[in-house]
Amino acid sequence: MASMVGNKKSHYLFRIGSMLLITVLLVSGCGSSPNATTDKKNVKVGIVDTYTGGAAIYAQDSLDGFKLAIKEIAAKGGPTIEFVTRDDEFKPDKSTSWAKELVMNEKVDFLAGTTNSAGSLAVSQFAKENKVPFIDWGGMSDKITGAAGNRYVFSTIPNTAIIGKAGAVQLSKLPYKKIWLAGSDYEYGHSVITNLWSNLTTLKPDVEKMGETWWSVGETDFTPYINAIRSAKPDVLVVGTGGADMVAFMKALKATGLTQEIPVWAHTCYDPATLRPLGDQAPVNVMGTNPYLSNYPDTAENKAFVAAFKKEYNREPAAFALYGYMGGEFLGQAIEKAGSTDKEKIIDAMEGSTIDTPVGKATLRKEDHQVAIPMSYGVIAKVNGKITATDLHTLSPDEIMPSVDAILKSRSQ
Amino acid sequence: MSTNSSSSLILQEKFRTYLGLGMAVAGILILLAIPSLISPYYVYLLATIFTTALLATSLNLVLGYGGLLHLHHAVFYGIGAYTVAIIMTKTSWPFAIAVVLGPLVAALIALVIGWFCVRLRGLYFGMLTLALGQLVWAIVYRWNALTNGDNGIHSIPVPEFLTSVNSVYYTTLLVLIVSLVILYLIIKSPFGLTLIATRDNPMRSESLGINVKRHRLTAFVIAGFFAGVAGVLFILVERSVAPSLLFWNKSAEILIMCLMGGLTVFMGPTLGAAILVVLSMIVGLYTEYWLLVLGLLLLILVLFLPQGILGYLLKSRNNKKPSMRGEN
Amino acid sequence: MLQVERLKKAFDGFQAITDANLLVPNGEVVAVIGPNGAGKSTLFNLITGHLKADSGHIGFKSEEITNLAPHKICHKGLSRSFQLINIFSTLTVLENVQIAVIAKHNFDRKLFRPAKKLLVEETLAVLESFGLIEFKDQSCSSLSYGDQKVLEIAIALGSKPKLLLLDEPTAGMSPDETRRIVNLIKKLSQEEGLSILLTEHDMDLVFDVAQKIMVLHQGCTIAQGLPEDIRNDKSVQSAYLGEAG
Amino acid sequence: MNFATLASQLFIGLSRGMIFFIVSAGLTLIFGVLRITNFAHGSLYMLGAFIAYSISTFLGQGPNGFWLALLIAPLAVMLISLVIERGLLRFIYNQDHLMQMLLTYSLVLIVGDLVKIVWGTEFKSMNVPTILRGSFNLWGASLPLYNAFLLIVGPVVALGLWFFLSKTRLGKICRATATDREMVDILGIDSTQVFALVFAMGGWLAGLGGALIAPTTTISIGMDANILIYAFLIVVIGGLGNVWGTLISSIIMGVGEAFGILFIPGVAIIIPYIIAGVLLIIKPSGLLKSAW
Repeated sequence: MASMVGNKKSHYLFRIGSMLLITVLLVSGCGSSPNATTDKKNVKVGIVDTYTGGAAIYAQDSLDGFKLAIKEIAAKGGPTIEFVTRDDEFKPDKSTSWAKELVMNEKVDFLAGTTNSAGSLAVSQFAKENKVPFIDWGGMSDKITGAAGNRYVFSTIPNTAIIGKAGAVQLSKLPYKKIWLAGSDYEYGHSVITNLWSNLTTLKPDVEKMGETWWSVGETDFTPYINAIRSAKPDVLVVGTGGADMVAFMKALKATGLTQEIPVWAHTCYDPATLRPLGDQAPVNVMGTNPYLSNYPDTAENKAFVAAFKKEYNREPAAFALYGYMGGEFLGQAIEKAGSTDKEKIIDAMEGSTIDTPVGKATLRKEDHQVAIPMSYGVIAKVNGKITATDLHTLSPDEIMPSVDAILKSRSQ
Repeated sequence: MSTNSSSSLILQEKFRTYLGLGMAVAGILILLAIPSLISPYYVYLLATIFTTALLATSLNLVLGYGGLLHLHHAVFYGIGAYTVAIIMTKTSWPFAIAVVLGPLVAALIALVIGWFCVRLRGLYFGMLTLALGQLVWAIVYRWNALTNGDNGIHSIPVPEFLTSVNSVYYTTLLVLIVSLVILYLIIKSPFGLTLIATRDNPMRSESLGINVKRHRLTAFVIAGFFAGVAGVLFILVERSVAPSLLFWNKSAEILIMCLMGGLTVFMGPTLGAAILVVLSMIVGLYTEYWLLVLGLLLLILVLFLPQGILGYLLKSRNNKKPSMRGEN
Repeated sequence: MLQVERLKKAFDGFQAITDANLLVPNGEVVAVIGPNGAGKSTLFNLITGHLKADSGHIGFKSEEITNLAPHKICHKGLSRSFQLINIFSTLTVLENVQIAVIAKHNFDRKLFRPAKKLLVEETLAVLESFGLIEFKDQSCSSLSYGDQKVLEIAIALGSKPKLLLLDEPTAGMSPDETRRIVNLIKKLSQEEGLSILLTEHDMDLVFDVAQKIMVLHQGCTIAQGLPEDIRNDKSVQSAYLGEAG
Repeated sequence: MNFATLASQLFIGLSRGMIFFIVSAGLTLIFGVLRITNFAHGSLYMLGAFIAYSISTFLGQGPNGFWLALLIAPLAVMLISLVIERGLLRFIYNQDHLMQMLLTYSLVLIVGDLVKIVWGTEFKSMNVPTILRGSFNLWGASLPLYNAFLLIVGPVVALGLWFFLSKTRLGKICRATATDREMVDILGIDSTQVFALVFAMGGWLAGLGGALIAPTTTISIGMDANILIYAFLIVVIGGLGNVWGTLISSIIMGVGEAFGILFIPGVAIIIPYIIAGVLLIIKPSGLLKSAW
């Protein structure tokens, strides 16, 4: 059977016709039973998130937080919230594809997710066009509730605008003038640094940018970057990085001993997700901000949350668990307040609503649907032989939220 | 005896012609009627399949018919999509220009990349397509001002009449059919026959006066053009684009589609695209381990069904009938 | 028709062709003979542009064709067959020859015209003259070895050359099949006036068909002339005897 | 920009190149002898890192843990490679490049998810052994000791490979298989056994690369894709199947990146592609002669 291409005897038309038919039957066969039976009394949330690859850890945390929230709501006699999950593999085109499947087929009332910012933006576009509310608890881009924000998008995760402003507030209290900016070469890194820098130049006009360094996501060897920055001798190195890069970067800080000469700022540097893998190899003299720690703030609410989470999943909650948890709580409260499962009414109820969270009061701002929660700042140091976050303070939401005017202006452009 | 069998053969041929025509018409009729029969999600899914099918078929022009180890075809898909996205969001040019430029820019990039690659053979060709393709990806990923970086471009405006699921469906269907017809004509043209000849035996082709490199480059550019067309369709279907569209694992996905349907059968990639898109959807409903499933599926394909599903079906059909040519 | 002068080619230090000289007059059959490893195939590959010469000249119809790309050389009217069967394995017999005809007419880049009906008459004529017409719709890989070898030559003829190069046209063939090839060569030469350059191991065949013979030994032309002169040439005898001893 | 900066950056670039070399050498060997594009090479590297992590954690993250991990993890990966070769690859040696390539790609997908199932999604980290911790001073620039260690390991591996390939009978057979497979068959050597050996060795090198990089970085799913792109670029630049070409291109890549980071830190991400693009346009078939 040498020839399949050049074989003239069998009839092309016949062949093509039969293939076309096979293909058509195959694909239309799959679409024959779109019977998603939904109990209309319950609200159904479709979660699109990244459950494969390097970012899977965040999706798992936020999902568990969300599950805890809806369980607590139901236990208190509140509305029943159902959910289904879909894995987008960190690919934005998969995110929208699943979002469509969830809305059109699964008939979900709400969408939620997704760790990939590009995915969040793509889903939020779909949400807007189809009037399906979308709770973003994974994408940190400031565009989601900023320039690309709309009535149907809510964010229960502090975005890069907030992180940047918090960092700027922290740094403005310190004497550094010559600043080197660096980060992972992707949206999160760029956005944190851009926001931080614009806020810092407002708060402290005499700062000077010495240069910028950007490394690719997944970089394993940070020594050439650190060595190059060290030779420029800035007062402080400001870093926007996250995920797996964060741990590797901290290791390189320790190995090169950079922080003995130059202090470093990085968001989530003292997060357990960063410090736990590092063990006694964590560098000191690294400062940063953090939205949530399981031991800070040291309040009864936080302790209760940690205990409940631990009981359920046998591990301590990380920040993303809080974001998912808040997503569930805001939704549950809004459904109750709206007294209906009508999406528009729930949106109205969610706008500007406030809930109690482990970190204090959290508000979904009416104007931009961005959650406002306090944030801690501190520095890593060795205390009694143990490397931990010290000198922790709280920044109130008022200090770190971007101005509503600026956001509305960016949307109108 | 011989006249008898030959006349019955002619009858059989005629019958098959009509049957084939009938089936093609039935298929098209079903496709036309489908949006009113199934839920919008499946209409959308079909539009995705059409887009992907065009992409895979365009790859197969160089891969299956040209025998070139083209490992990074998604680049041209992405370029086509990004061209439209950038024109529609950053300029005030009309949609028609964006639609025309999308495939043309893709073809242009294919010309540049192909110009370097056709000088090499076999694995080298493949590795160079991969390297240069990744270079394009890195530029798209990094050029924030133009492409918005890894955030991608979203809410891309398209004309009002192209926004509903059904109109997208019919548009992609129409473009797919037209493109497939053109690609089919190309394969059946002297150019296509010569392309197959350069695949079977490049050295012999050369000594018959065929400029093999130029021929391959032409095929590469044509494939790039149609990948660009698919990229334009992608924009219609999704109205957003991100750099992951031109990362190398996207290209691997297309390769698997071609392999799954059958590299030597014209409709193979279309079938492969349909199967893979549908399967990823169905598997994704039950598990987050779609990639594991895909890996196992690919393993089975390579080991037991290297000629692909359609290739296998055609082969077994031809084997069942005693071949007419063997009697001579 | 074809002149080769002082041609040299080395591979990784091994001098394959040291000094090759050759003249193919118009309308004649010329044979290149020589012991195994004398460089006959290399010489052919140099003439057809598949290899690049280190130095020397190849002229075709008073045109310099040294180191031109193979496809350009073919368009000048020089076509070849190969020692090992070198056909388009997934195509039919008809298509195999059709490719050559299409390329000859520069139709190989036509995109929107069915190939099925293109230049079929001309192709069939070639098949006819080679006795392959009955197999025209068969896949070429289903042919017998002898028929494949004939097809090999037919493909070369498809590009309507002025000069035909045959590299060991009867290698591995039965006596009957060899006879067929001999007749074919004679027919092409006598009836169509084609110039032919061939290499061959079968000396009977060479002295039967060739009007001139060139002897290549260790990459060097040691004799060139009429068959009877070659037969009596001392250096030729020693070259062959040397090999035998 | 003073001398100390340039010198220390050169030093760092060289040590970066060593990891590239160790991983790419395995890939290029497989290229050369088996003529297979092994997409799964990055997965083997990732397995090396994860196995090293598990061994080191099992032994309490102590200094012995690292050395034992460095010894055992590559061997474990070698064993896995052997299973892959004997169980899967050897059935497709007479298929074309594309099939072989897709088979190895299927392993990328499978290993990726299996690692997630076995090790979970959390970021993993293992410690640098005490003796290699901290930094030393070079012309006024302080550099991590571990990079110096890599600069020793890299040349040792290169020397070992050179010794194996040109001084041992087995190595000579490998080289012969790379250049002329038929000849080796004629000599009565079972070339598929050579394939198994080379694939296992390639796996060992990938595993070694993974184990070596493990203490300096985060061990996470996804590290396979990153290294794979580098290794492919390096192997193509060096000349497919040429180990020494790979050594040269690894160093070019490592040092080139280090200086790129120094001079154009804003767009470091595209430096490897620029290096590869320029070199390939100048020498499309690689710096040194391909093995075949």
